[in-house]
Amino acid sequence: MNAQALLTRLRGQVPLLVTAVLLVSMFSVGSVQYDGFFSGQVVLNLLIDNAFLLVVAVGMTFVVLTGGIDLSVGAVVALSTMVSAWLVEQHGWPPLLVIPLVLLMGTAGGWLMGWIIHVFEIQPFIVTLAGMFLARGLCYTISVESISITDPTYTSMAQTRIPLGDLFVSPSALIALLVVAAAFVVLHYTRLGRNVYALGGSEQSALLMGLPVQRTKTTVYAISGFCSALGGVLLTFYMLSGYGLHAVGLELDAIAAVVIGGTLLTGGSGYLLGTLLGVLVLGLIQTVISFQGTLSSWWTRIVIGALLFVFIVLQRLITARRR
Amino acid sequence: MRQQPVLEVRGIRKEFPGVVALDGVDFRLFPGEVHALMGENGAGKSTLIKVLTGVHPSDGGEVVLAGERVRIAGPLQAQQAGISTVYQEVNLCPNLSVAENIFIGREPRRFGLIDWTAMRRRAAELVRELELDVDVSAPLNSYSIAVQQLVAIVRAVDVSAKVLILDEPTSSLDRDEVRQLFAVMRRLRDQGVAILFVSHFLDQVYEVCDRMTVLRNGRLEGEYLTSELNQVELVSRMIGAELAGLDQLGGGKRRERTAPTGPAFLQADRLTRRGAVEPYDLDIRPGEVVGLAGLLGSGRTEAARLLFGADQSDGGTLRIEGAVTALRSPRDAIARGIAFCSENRKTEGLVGELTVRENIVLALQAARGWTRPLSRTAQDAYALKWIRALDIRPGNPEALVRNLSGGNQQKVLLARWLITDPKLLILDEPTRGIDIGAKAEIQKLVANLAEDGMAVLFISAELEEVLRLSHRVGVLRDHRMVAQLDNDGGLTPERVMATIASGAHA
Amino acid sequence: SGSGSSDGKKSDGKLTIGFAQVGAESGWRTANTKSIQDAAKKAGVTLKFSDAQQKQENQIKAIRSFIQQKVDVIAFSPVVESGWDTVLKEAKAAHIPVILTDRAVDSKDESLYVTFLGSDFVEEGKKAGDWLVKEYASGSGDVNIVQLEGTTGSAPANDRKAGFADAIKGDPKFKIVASQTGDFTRAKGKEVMQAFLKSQPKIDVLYAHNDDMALGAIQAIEEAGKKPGTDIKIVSVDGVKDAFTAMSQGKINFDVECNPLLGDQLMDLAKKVKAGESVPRRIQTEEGTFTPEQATAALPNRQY
Amino acid sequence: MMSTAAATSPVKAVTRSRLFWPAVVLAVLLAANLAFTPDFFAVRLQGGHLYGSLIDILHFGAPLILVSLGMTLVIATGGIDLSVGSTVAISGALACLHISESPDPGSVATVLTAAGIALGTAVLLGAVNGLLVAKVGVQPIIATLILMVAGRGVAQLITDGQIITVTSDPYKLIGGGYWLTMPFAILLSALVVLATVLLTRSTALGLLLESVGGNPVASRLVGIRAMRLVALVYVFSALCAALAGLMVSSNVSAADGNNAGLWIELDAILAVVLGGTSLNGGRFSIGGTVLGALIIQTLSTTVYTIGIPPETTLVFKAFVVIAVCLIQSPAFRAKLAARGARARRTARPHAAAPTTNREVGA
Ligand SMILES: Nc1ncnc2c1ncn2[C@@H]1O[C@H](COP(=O)(O)OP(=O)(O)OP(=O)(O)O)[C@@H](O)[C@H]1O
Ligand SMILES: Nc1ncnc2c1ncn2[C@@H]1O[C@H](COP(=O)(O)OP(=O)(O)OP(=O)(O)O)[C@@H](O)[C@H]1O
Ligand SMILES: [Mg+2]
Ligand SMILES: [Mg+2]
Repeated sequence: MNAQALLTRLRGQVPLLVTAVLLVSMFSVGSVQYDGFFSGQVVLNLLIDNAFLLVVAVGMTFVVLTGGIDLSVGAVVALSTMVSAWLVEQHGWPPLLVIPLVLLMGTAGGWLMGWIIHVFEIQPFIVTLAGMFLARGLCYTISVESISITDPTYTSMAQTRIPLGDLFVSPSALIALLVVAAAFVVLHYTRLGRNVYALGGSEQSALLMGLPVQRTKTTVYAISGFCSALGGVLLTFYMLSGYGLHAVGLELDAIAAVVIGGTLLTGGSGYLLGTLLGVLVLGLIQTVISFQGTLSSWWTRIVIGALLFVFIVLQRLITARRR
Repeated sequence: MRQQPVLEVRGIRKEFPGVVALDGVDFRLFPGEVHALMGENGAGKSTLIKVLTGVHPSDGGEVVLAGERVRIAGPLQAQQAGISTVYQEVNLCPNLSVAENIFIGREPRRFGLIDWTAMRRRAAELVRELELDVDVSAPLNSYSIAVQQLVAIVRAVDVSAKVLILDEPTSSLDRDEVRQLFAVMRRLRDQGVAILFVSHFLDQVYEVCDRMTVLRNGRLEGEYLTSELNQVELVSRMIGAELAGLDQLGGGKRRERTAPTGPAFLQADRLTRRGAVEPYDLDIRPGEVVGLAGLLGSGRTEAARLLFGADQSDGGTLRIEGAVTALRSPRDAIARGIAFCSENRKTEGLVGELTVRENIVLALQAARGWTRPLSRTAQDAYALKWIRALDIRPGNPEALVRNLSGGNQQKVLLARWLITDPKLLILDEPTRGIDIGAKAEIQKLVANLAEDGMAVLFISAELEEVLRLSHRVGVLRDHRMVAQLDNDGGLTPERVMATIASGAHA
Repeated sequence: SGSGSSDGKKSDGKLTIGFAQVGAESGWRTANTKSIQDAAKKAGVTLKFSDAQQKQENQIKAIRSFIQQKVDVIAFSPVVESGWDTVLKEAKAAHIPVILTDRAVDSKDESLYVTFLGSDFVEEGKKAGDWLVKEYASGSGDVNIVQLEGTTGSAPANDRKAGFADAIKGDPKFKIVASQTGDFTRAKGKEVMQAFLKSQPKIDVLYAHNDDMALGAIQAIEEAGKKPGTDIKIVSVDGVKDAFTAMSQGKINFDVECNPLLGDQLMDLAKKVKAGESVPRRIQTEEGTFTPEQATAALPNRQY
Repeated sequence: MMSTAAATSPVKAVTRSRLFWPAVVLAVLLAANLAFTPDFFAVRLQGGHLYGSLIDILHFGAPLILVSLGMTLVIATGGIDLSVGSTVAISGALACLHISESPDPGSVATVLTAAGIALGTAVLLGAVNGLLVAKVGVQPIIATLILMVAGRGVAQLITDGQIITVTSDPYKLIGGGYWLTMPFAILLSALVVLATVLLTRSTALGLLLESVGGNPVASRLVGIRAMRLVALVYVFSALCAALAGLMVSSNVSAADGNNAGLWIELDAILAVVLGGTSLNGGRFSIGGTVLGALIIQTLSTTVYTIGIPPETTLVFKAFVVIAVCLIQSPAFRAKLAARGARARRTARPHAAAPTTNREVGA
């Protein structure tokens, strides 16, 4: 019976394994195809360049697992960069005050959206879309121009390279991995995490089982808000600027990463590590494109689409056959 | 019973748009008693329970818990106040494992983190107590509705509350499981827990309950000691009319009929599906009712699904009207005149958002294809005919199905398949949650359909019902068809049970 | 496959440029891309081209991958001014010179790039405004202006708006009575103009941040029964071929050119930079302004 | 939260109708415009055309209505179609390319061929989406995301990154022309809406779609060909989007591969949701969707006419969207009503004797 249990649990991981294997094969193809592709730094760059996306996608995973969606993440990221730049550069606030403030702001915004969604029973799509409008709009009310950051704390966060032998990572990448680890623990080893899954399985049942549905929902959106704000902070490190047009369409990338990672958009089923893989898939596609270096603008899009297509279809077919 | 009631409601009123579900209902529950809540389908039993536990806000009246007036805002608050509930439809999370479903919200923790090992171990222990053999780390939706019902019970019982509410917990359980459940209930009662029990099985009620409260049309009919009200009187209180005798309700004596002979409509020959049913043979002739008996999880549903193309068989042959047929989908089966009324009305049966009318015509419409719509008049005619025939309440064909009481939903599901006028009707627990008046009607209906030449495969956890209707009974055990017994009048529930127990051909 | 082979490439004497383009958001941008690609082919330069789909992060990633691929020169059109320091420092550390095209960056560290080749959006707005001031120098009544802005927050929109405002601010008779974003597209330009025509009782001048919006607005004006260029004067920026056609029909009164064809100039610059020659810090592309007459004359050999 | 269809009085029947609240919202928005532009409702005949803000709203709303229409059916099956924007761009690009390359761009035959090419391609694109979702079992959002990304590239490939300008009167008619004094686009989308209503409601298609979206498992067991239906719905959505693409490009006589239909998928989804169709699938309302699309278009027009500066447009939109949702939310109205009732009760002098209510666990 224990072996059987192990088997069922393993079966649950098949999609994850398939995704990982596909990812590795894609990397191998890239290495054969392009000079300089097969290097540890390329892999680490995936993390460095996508740290903010990873953090945002982790938050999105929570929301999607409950069967919701958060369209506001990209705009909240932009707003976070904007507020950081504005306060630090134009008002001279210390970064150590600004960063917690921005995180708090994101969390509160997310919490509020979750509250509206639950209490007034409005579809998450609309509420977070309004949140997206609001956050972007607030960016422009601060400034329509981009604001550069020259603050030493930010620049050192941006330019610090933590050596790993010959290679290096950025602090942001480490922060992102830390977030993944923390989220993993929360999802799999705390009641909150299990409530998230329950809510996604059936909200009605979760309510009747006496689970704290409202609290879970608001928390989940608050987490997504927090992750977006943190993503914004990481993006600020990355870009050293605040700008209202940062992270346009990031919500779709985040959702795509979550879904590619095997999480069901209808909620209740998915893996956090899948999201990590999803982000890597998107990043790797981007890397392949830039290594190719001969694609015109439209071919870039077509090839991104085609690679995504091949990946998704293979992933589906292999997992389907295994069952 | 001098004590103070642990739970008391006074003058509870609940209105839904267009329906008064509860109208001034009083109700008391004492510690250490098992109390039955009785009434026809749609009488308001489940609604009372939902109001009590805060799922629906009440429109009037008060709830007194241990002497204090309370306002219970939701199931969470109810649980915190010591009321543990199993609602009528299985309300668990299908995506989570059995163990999680039992413990979610109160998972054992170590250092603040969930202790998975402990959780699985304790879940396995609890499940074993009910003599259930399930893998607690498998997802809940890999189990049949009966198992899910038991898991819900295990969860509720383990909460160790002051008040335990069970809304039709036995609707798909077989005798053994019911016996085990009752043992648990008695033990809890003796520990001073107050238990509210809803069931349409009068025998069960008389076996385990001390007192009962009868509802009729959302109104309180009265509160009685079980010992002071016999079954006939109870039923007349429930339906509000005098009855000549119980016999009428029980569907009368078993019909004396000779089994039809002639070519089989459907023949399964060593039909099998790995992990679901071992190879089995089965013939069903037009005009014949074949029953399937077996314990919970014995594979009756799985066997039936193969005959409908709901699952693909991976061995054996199926002949329909003599021709070898591979059913690739339910659609294939329907095209050949087969209908399948599934046991799980919530997930596999009804479309909750659609109206009663739409749900009733759905199968017929699907068979006709979208280009040949049933006219609205025809739809209304079908809907009204079966609303009347099965006494579906409320009798409004435009009511949303998800707002109907459980029993009435079941009737809608049945109506859906009856209007397709199939050659073979597969009924999997068709009377689940149906009150005894309607049950008799349905049994009569099935018998009449068979007499008119329909082949019927009848699956029910209630053995008496199977025997009353069937010409022949297939017995399953551990996913294997162990016997087919002719029901020529001499077949008794005991003999079937013995067959199941011995697992040998009788 | 190893990283060493890029050295082999260098030895064949061919120059490799990594060019990180903003995207392909407009016909102007496409002409810009095409000019660079054609010029590279002509000059025998290996071009690593990357399209950022209007995202700064993508551009940064592209530049990183150019560094990884050890190109000889990196050139890019920044999506925005700010936020380039980190990646440019990396380029500097790898000893790869950087050329900015189209638009500058606001970095304090001047050593991060060698030169800037491109247009000045503020100047373009100013030119448009100056023309207007001259055009209405004699009149005394109010001049009601409606403005079709580019994508909110985008650099050309911000700068063309600022330059224009700056030029007309001296005379209070110039009133911008309505200003909305038309997202640089024809469809939006038409839609917004149509609304303006209904909500504004009197419109004298339309200033559009690019030709596409102006072309959309012209249709709206015509549908409202007015004559574009006569009833409502139109000033626009870019100078694409369709706008020249419209000008030759008298529908646009003044167009400020924003030249996308800087491919040849870029290749020259890159070669010089690689060869170690000194180049000016800032090179303005050759850009003119056009009146209908000039446009009619120039129309036949307009390339984009 | 729930309601039985039993309507007790005509008034209640109206307020309970799913179209009631979207209609109220639309009316309020239109009325708000009137405050700023007194002749907002004025429609006059000018040069043989109807001319006025209301006509503009319908005119510019027409493509959105079409796209939302397709989206409604997709959402009814529990799916979503992100690729509509790209399809809009591709269809416009194909049609304009064909016309601009044909020797006789002004002939009706050329335009019909062009439209045929565009719509035919759309069928193909829709079929790809449909197959991915129904047959391969890819989640709709990701299946259509593929085409959303690649499709725009394809559109640009077709136009070579340029804007293709066409001069063709018959083509101009589709999106920019007039017929019987009305913009042809309005008539065309009205026709398609009508046809779709007929198609779904006078055949069984609507019922079957709602069933598939409401409970896919049960639908399979009643013998509905869910796969085929789902695939078809994506084809339909692509067709609607392609038609919208013809309109958009015809209206400005140009095809813009990059910008045509950009972000229209979000607007379309928003229109569907505002119209009262749940993103979870099941019940759908085409009338609601049309109202939803008109609400969105009116909102843009409002922004232009009352002169909201572009920097604050989004903030304004955010508040309007939230206000609209709150008005439409039964839960919000119920809470408001309850609060009102409580206020009235406490205001009454003979309030019920104070009770010692204890909130359990609260
Ligand atoms: N959410 C709801 N909306 C509208 N009507 C409802 C709702 N819930 C229940 N009802 C109606 O209230 C009445 C009582 O239903 P209830 O579920 O309490 O019956 P019940 O006694 O439990 O019946 P059963 O034995 O069939 O389970 C029924 O007429 C039902 O249609
Ligand atoms: N010992 C068991 N007890 C309970 N369920 C089991 C057991 N063994 C297997 N199962 C699972 O329960 C299901 C039983 O199949 P099926 O639904 O056909 O049974 P059934 O005879 O119709 O019983 P019921 O519907 O009353 O549970 C299968 O999915 C099977 O995996
Ligand atoms: Mg009930
Ligand atoms: Mg069964």
